[in-house]
Amino acid sequence: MSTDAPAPPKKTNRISLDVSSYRGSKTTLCAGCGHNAISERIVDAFFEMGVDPKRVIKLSGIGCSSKSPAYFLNPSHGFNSVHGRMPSVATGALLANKDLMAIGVSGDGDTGAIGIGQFVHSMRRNLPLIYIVEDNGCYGLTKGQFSPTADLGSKAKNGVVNELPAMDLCALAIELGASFVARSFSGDKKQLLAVLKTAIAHRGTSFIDVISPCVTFNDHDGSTKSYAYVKDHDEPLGEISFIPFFEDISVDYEPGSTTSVKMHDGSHLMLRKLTDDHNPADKMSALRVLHETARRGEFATGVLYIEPDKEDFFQTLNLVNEPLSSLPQARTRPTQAVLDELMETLR
Amino acid sequence: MSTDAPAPPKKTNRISLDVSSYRGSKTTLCAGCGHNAISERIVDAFFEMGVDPKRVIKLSGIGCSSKSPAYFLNPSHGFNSVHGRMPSVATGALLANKDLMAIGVSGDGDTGAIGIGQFVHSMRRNLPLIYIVEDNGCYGLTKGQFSPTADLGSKAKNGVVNELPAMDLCALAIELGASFVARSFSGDKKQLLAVLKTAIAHRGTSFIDVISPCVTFNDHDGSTKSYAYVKDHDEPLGEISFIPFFEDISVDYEPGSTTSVKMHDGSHLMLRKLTDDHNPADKMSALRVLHETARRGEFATGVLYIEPDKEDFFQTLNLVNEPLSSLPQARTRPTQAVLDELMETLR
Amino acid sequence: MSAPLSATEPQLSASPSRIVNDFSIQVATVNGSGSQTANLVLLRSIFQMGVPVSGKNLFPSNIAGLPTWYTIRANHRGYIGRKKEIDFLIAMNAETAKDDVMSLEPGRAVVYDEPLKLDALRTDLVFYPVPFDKIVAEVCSEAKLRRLVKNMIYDGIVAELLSIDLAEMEKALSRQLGKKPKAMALNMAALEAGKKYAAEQLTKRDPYTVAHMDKTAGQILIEGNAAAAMGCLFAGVTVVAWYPITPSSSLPESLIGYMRKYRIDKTTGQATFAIVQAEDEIAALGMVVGASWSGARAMTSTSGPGISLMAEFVGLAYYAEIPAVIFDIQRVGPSTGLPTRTAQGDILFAALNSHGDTRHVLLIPASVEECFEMSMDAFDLSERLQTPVFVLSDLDLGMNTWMSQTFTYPEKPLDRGKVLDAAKLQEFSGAWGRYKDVDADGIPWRSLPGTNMPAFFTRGSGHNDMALYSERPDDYVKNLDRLARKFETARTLVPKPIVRIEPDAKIGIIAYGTTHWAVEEARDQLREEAGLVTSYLRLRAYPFTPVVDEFIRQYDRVYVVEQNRDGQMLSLLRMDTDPASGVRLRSVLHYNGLPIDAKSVADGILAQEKVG
Amino acid sequence: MSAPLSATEPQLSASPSRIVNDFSIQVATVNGSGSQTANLVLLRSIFQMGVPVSGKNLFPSNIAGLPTWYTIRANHRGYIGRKKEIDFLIAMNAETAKDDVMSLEPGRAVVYDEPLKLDALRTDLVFYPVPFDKIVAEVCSEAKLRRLVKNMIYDGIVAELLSIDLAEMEKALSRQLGKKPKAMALNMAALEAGKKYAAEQLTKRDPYTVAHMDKTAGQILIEGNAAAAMGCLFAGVTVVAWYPITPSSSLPESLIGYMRKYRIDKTTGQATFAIVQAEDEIAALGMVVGASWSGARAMTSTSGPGISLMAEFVGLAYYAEIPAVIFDIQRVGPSTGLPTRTAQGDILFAALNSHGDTRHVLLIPASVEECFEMSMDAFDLSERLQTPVFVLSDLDLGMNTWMSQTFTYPEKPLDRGKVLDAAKLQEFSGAWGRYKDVDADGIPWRSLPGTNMPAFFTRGSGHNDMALYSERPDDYVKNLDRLARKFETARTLVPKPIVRIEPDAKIGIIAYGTTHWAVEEARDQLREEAGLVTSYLRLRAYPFTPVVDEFIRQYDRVYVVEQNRDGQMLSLLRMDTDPASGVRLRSVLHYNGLPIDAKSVADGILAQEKVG
Ligand SMILES: Cc1ncc(C[n+]2csc(CCOP(=O)(O)OP(=O)(O)O)c2C)c(N)n1
Ligand SMILES: Cc1ncc(C[n+]2csc(CCOP(=O)(O)OP(=O)(O)O)c2C)c(N)n1
Ligand code: SF4
Ligand code: SF4
Ligand SMILES: [Mg+2]
Ligand SMILES: [Mg+2]
Repeated sequence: MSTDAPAPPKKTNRISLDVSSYRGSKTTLCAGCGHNAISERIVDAFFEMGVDPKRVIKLSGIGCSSKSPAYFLNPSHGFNSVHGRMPSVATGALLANKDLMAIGVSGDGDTGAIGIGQFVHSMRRNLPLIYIVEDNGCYGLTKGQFSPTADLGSKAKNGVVNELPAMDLCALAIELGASFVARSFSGDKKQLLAVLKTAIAHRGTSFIDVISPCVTFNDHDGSTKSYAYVKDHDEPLGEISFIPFFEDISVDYEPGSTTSVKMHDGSHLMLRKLTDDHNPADKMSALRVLHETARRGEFATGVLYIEPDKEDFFQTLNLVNEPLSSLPQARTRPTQAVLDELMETLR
Repeated sequence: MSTDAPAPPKKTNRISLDVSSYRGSKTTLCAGCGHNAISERIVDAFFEMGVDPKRVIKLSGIGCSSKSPAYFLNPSHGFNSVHGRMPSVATGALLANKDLMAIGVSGDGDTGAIGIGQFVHSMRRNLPLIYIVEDNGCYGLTKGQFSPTADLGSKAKNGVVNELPAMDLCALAIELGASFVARSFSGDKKQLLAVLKTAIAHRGTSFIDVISPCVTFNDHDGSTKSYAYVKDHDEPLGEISFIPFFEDISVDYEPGSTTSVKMHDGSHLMLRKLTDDHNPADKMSALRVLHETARRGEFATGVLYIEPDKEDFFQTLNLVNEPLSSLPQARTRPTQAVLDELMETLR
Repeated sequence: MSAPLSATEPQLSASPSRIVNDFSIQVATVNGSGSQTANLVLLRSIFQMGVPVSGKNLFPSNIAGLPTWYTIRANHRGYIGRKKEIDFLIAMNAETAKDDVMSLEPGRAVVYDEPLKLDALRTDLVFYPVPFDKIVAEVCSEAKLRRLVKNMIYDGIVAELLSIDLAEMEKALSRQLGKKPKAMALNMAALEAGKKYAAEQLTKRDPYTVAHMDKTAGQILIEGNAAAAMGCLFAGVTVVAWYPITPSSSLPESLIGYMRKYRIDKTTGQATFAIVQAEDEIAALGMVVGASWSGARAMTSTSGPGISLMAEFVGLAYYAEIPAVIFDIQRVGPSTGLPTRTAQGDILFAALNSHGDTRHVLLIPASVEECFEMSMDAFDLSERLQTPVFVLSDLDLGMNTWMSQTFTYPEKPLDRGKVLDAAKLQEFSGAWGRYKDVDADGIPWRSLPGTNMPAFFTRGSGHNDMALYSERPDDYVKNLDRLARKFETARTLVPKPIVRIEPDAKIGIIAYGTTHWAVEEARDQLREEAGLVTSYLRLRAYPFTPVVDEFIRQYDRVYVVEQNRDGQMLSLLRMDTDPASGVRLRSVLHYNGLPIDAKSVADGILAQEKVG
Repeated sequence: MSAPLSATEPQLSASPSRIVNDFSIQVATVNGSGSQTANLVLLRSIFQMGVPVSGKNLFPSNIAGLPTWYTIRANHRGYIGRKKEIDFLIAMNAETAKDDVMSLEPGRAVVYDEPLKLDALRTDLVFYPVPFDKIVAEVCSEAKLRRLVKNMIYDGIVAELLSIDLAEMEKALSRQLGKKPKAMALNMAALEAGKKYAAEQLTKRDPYTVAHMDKTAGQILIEGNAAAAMGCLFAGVTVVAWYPITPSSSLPESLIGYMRKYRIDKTTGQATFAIVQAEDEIAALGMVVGASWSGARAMTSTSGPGISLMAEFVGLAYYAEIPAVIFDIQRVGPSTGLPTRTAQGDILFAALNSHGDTRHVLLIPASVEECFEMSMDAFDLSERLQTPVFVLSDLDLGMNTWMSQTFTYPEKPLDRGKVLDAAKLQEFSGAWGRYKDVDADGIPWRSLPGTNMPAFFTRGSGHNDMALYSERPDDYVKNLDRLARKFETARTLVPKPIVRIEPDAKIGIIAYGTTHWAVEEARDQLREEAGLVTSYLRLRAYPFTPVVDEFIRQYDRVYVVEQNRDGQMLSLLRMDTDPASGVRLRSVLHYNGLPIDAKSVADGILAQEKVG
């Protein structure tokens, strides 16, 4: 897997903020927790993309992972909601104000167990939401029970073996119609950063399953979500590079081995394939890769599926351009004449 | 699609009951509702398989479909539970008494909307449950709103067009690990009967999505779940014949075109393929067929996936042979010595 | 609001042989048979003649083929609650005809389908046999339409027997069928055929008739759910998330209709609202909470089962102080109970909803007019108080057709509550804190995302008044005490009870919601038939206002009348009003799933008054 | 059960310069630092010396690195409730050290990590600086083990300063580490090093010491959740479905341990139980309902948020009359509130859980012994009454370590309730009906699937007493009235309150659950310090039994002491007991998330007694 560090960020970004405007409060997660690394990448991605933090909302359910929105983007409004229900809260928040950019952080328990229903239905709506699952195969905050993404046969710290098949959230997301689906690893800085930037550039729902080892309860031998195991079994689908719309560098590449995806905002996603048989524009090919790597006990990471121009839920609902939250009474309360008309029909 | 009627049932079956022991109360569903046809096939299947109705439990959530357990197998205990929660109730009932045979009836709203979470997790456990979704693409009992299985672009009676992609419950069931997955049509007596018999013979979870038109709210032009539309777009994967273990007829067949699947109880499922590219033992091939037919706006019906010998949840839990519900106090309340031993460790 | 007690025209109902404008008609049929049009035409035509009416549909929990009873009450005094006795039965359903007939009081009238031979059942009733199939065959050639048209025939029969103007029926019919000339013609023919048959073949032998009055001038007929939807429209709702459930569905579905018509931007054709059919009630309330949190006026509508599922989010919204308008169109419990039967059974569960210490604001409309008004109040209160507000309607109010004066356009502007803006931020001069009680009313100032105001992190109760994470005991207590203070503020803002003090009253009555109509009528019965004068307080909201205590203190015995088994409002009163008055409170309960009627109230009170 | 009031050894605490066996030790550290072993060793060693103790862990809602306080109370009179003041502080956490020290009363003692220089903070305390890193470096070569071993050093220090036998510590330690000789040796070395350092470098200047007593002979130390799990084990539970949540998880997790050990069939190695970690609480209760319906003894365990999610199924089980044992280990609300803080805040929500008319049986254990016994009662009552039964424990009882006499083996056999078998069916001679009240106690006879008994169809309330579908008003009323009757039967079966009448008492106190311990102690304080004698009734269940009414009637003022903001039990008492006594009831409330202490109770009562 790729381990080279991301390019050192410039002092200030295109909206002349420095990185400190993207940081959060001090983490209360365990030292070494994968979730902390993900928070750092989120800070980098939003900083480097020059997103105005005041436009961003951070949402989560409950869990160690769900605590992490407090550890990035302090200038943004945050909402630590209830267990497994981040998607509905994010949906409502976005419907109220379509100008917002939403990042939702969940866990494999928060999403795979109690929250699987809201996950399923949020994938169908294609609302502009960056949906991140910090996936450690266990319930960290409640002290390490198996979650639905724990692999069959994976061992818990107390030696108990998981007896149920793992659920592959990426495969489900693809099956359910998510328009951008990726898997990454908290330890792969470069890949994760590129994936996050792509999600920021994407219009519609981005689902990102980030394998994020729990050093306290699931980092031992016999666990298939330990740092060691994941490092050994990470199968990157290819080299990812992301060129934001505001950096119009014309990169030349050999068409054969590299695919260039034009994002809705004009950014470009460059995918240099390592495996030929995967086409990120084709659901079936993405599913095949997932099934085959899973059979081999490997994690296929990178961009699994992307459909940059799919209609988003705002278009589906044909909303006015202004945020609904800011519409004046004149536009939301009909006139006396309307009431009279209605009364007439009932006389 | 195949329309020849099923073989006329004998007067009494192998446990010398006649068909009346398998009937239910008079239906209160609309005349012509697909659900009624499914109830009739359930009666036939249990009668012809000679299942003791006293061993059967019937469970459901809420909906027109969920009412139907009252319309078959009167001698069996029934449970009309709460909306979307049939799977958990069935799971508990089976854990309490592994000798029971459970048939759960749900609807596309009951399972696809509020109940999708319990559906997902029940598919993972492979408990011996026959899980039937009577799929009409709408909420019948609440007067016809779109359900999550309504196709994109399908028209409601009032002209409103469905704007969300349909969820394919069969594809999800396969993805999640169900060991027997089939789709059928309430109008295809022969196929549905064979599928139901296979489910009765199968050990583990059988998921059956039966397209079952709602004549009152979803049987008009523009609906993709109307009788007319489904008849035109039904794509049977092959001729299905089922030979129960107690009828040891040795059928000869050309190996090429027909696959024979030996069920766990010794019955045989014969699949004469119409399409070569589908292998019911291979998840990916089943998913491919579903995706391709869906793209063509067709319904692939028949046996999609089957894994006859997968370990069931009772084995996973290593339960005693007797039903837990019937264990005497002597086997469930430890002795005084055990309490003393425990107290000793706490002194 | 209250039934007009004056101007009862004695001369009208004077002669025993003639009972004018004071009776109930029941159409016994099966659902899915298309009788709804005929029933509404009947209801409307009487209404158009100036006679106060109400229409109640008693339907089964299925879609077609099961017994259904539609009851129309005409009453010159304006009583629009349910009347227990049926005076005029139209027996179209073979399955229930016998029971329907046997349950009538002597002297009542029965129109029935001839082949049913109901006249053999009793000798003390007036029977009108009608060969419906024969008549319908004559007017309707298309066999498959006959089942529907048949219904218009009984309207014609009734028009003749009760002397209802055919012109009014025609007018009412055209409202239903609008511009469908063919259907109009067919139905009119059926009406006339029915009237003709009655005129020629039946001799009037029952006392009931309709006569013109002036009691409905300028009034409207509407269902509570439609009225509530209108209220939401004029409340400027912007985000609606719902999940279908009887008897709530018709509220969001009416709202969808209104919004599509009146809330589409003329110039762009775009929507100034988002309505989402969620995957379940948990998601529906989650969306509402998220939407309110980022500044929308958001609502959901459901019934009991949904309220149960929403409990966790309700608690979060209470503690995190997020507005949410929740309509609960009550039905009897539990989930697989009787979804088509009415009740006032969610009072305690809604008031105390969710785990931990919680108290919620309840608004309880009694009329369609209040459905309209309280919908607007609900949004204003919810945003002002930054807390969930429940509107507790019920199946009887929500799904049945009620007479009402026309609704008045709201003159007070929307109250969006304490939302931080640049000016307000100035005032705080840098010291703004999300949960600071700067106005001593327990209500803090909130900032909205995307408005360039200072951000904060929303959590349940684990925060200090700067919204920073805190597990400190003192922060927690401070938080809870402020929430309690905020509830006291709510007490001063919710709709006040309506009180009718009778100087010479010996007892008091407390009721709420649809129970009001039965109580109004029962009070007249008690006064006129038992000489028992009563004072009356109608609760319209929780928390209770001080006048409730004052009212209770005035009477030794105060009867709390409600439609549930456990005396839920009485319990809430015992919990929250002066304990010294606890002994004065007594229950009159009605909980069989049917709307409560005046007689049950009067009898319930008299029974207890006898024993003293 | 109650603290021994007799035999207080005055001579022990006589001399002011010496305070023996009556003080609290607090270890301030961070979670994840492995101090738990050291704290338990300290607790146990005092316990083994015959001195009554209790240990309470105040921990944050995260996994590692945040402030945690472990408090051990030693009290010769047997008070094991929380003591407000800390007498002996072990300050290991730099982050909180200052606050911890500043909050002490004068004259108290502080052991601290030398570099923190806490002695500079105050002059009115006894300070014991200890160079932990230096000492640990000497005994422990492996750097990465030092963080853990450090904790044993303070045990050694304390052993010396409070004269706790090192032998007892060794014994306690070996219980923890069992047969890990290497770890034993290392930790013993640390203990001794600590003791040695204290002996040589510190001079005892505080009054606190431990002296041998005989108050703990034959007693045990256990957490409430473990005790409840044992109760379930001996109740013969067969199906368990749960979803992890603090503070409940340790109940099912202890149960898994016990079941794996004692409920595996010796011969076959197969399990006589099924334990499923469900996908959420809705599914967990759904599985329990399904399992109970087909004859298993089934249970789930959760906390407030789970109770909110379970509400719909709870209502179904109430109406469909299906047993279900639900443990609610209460924490403060709401879901993103403080999951690691204790409360008695789910009383009303549990008692009235779900929409529609519902009333539920609550069992409320106050001690680990009652956790054990009431777990068994819960299954018997739930199966006998065919209804859900809540066991309302709390975080303080469930997760903290309590002293108790050993549990007694249940002599009465399991009560599986009214389950139809061939013999009983005979008695019915063909006339069995699922919901017939043949015994006039409101409890019908049920048949189980797979037992060859007659089948029936289970629904909510839409059925007659033959379990056939019915929407008839009379069937519905019959059903609801029987359920109410059944609740009256429950009243006669639930555990009775424990009443302590003092002849010369002027006031009464009512409490329940863990509040008991503070009340017991507060009653002594009131009598000894304010001359105020009190009578006391401890509620153990809902519905209330008649003795509650009798008790309240005896006193002008009855203080209901509870750990919530809204006086939830007082509200329930106002609802359900004689309204004439309503005025007598007053609240003493404690709701800061910490376990209630005696002083708060005494002060709360005295404050109100002053104003009279
Ligand atoms: C309704 C409800 N049930 C249970 C819990 C307890 N709980 C808190 S976090 C959590 C699981 C967290 O696991 P995951 O989402 O994987 O997050 P992680 O801690 O592993 O990052 C659970 C069960 C809760 N807070 N609310
Ligand atoms: C918690 C809850 N929410 C909503 C309802 C109302 N409801 C009853 S059936 C139903 C949908 C039924 O649709 P489906 O499962 O497809 O069954 P169908 O009637 O189409 O056969 C709904 C929403 C309910 N009973 N309970
Ligand atoms: S417990 Fe695991 S998931 Fe939670 S913070 Fe620690 S390492 Fe991370
Ligand atoms: S409404 Fe539709 S689904 Fe329901 S019974 Fe009628 S036809 Fe069947
Ligand atoms: Mg996790
Ligand atoms: Mg359906």
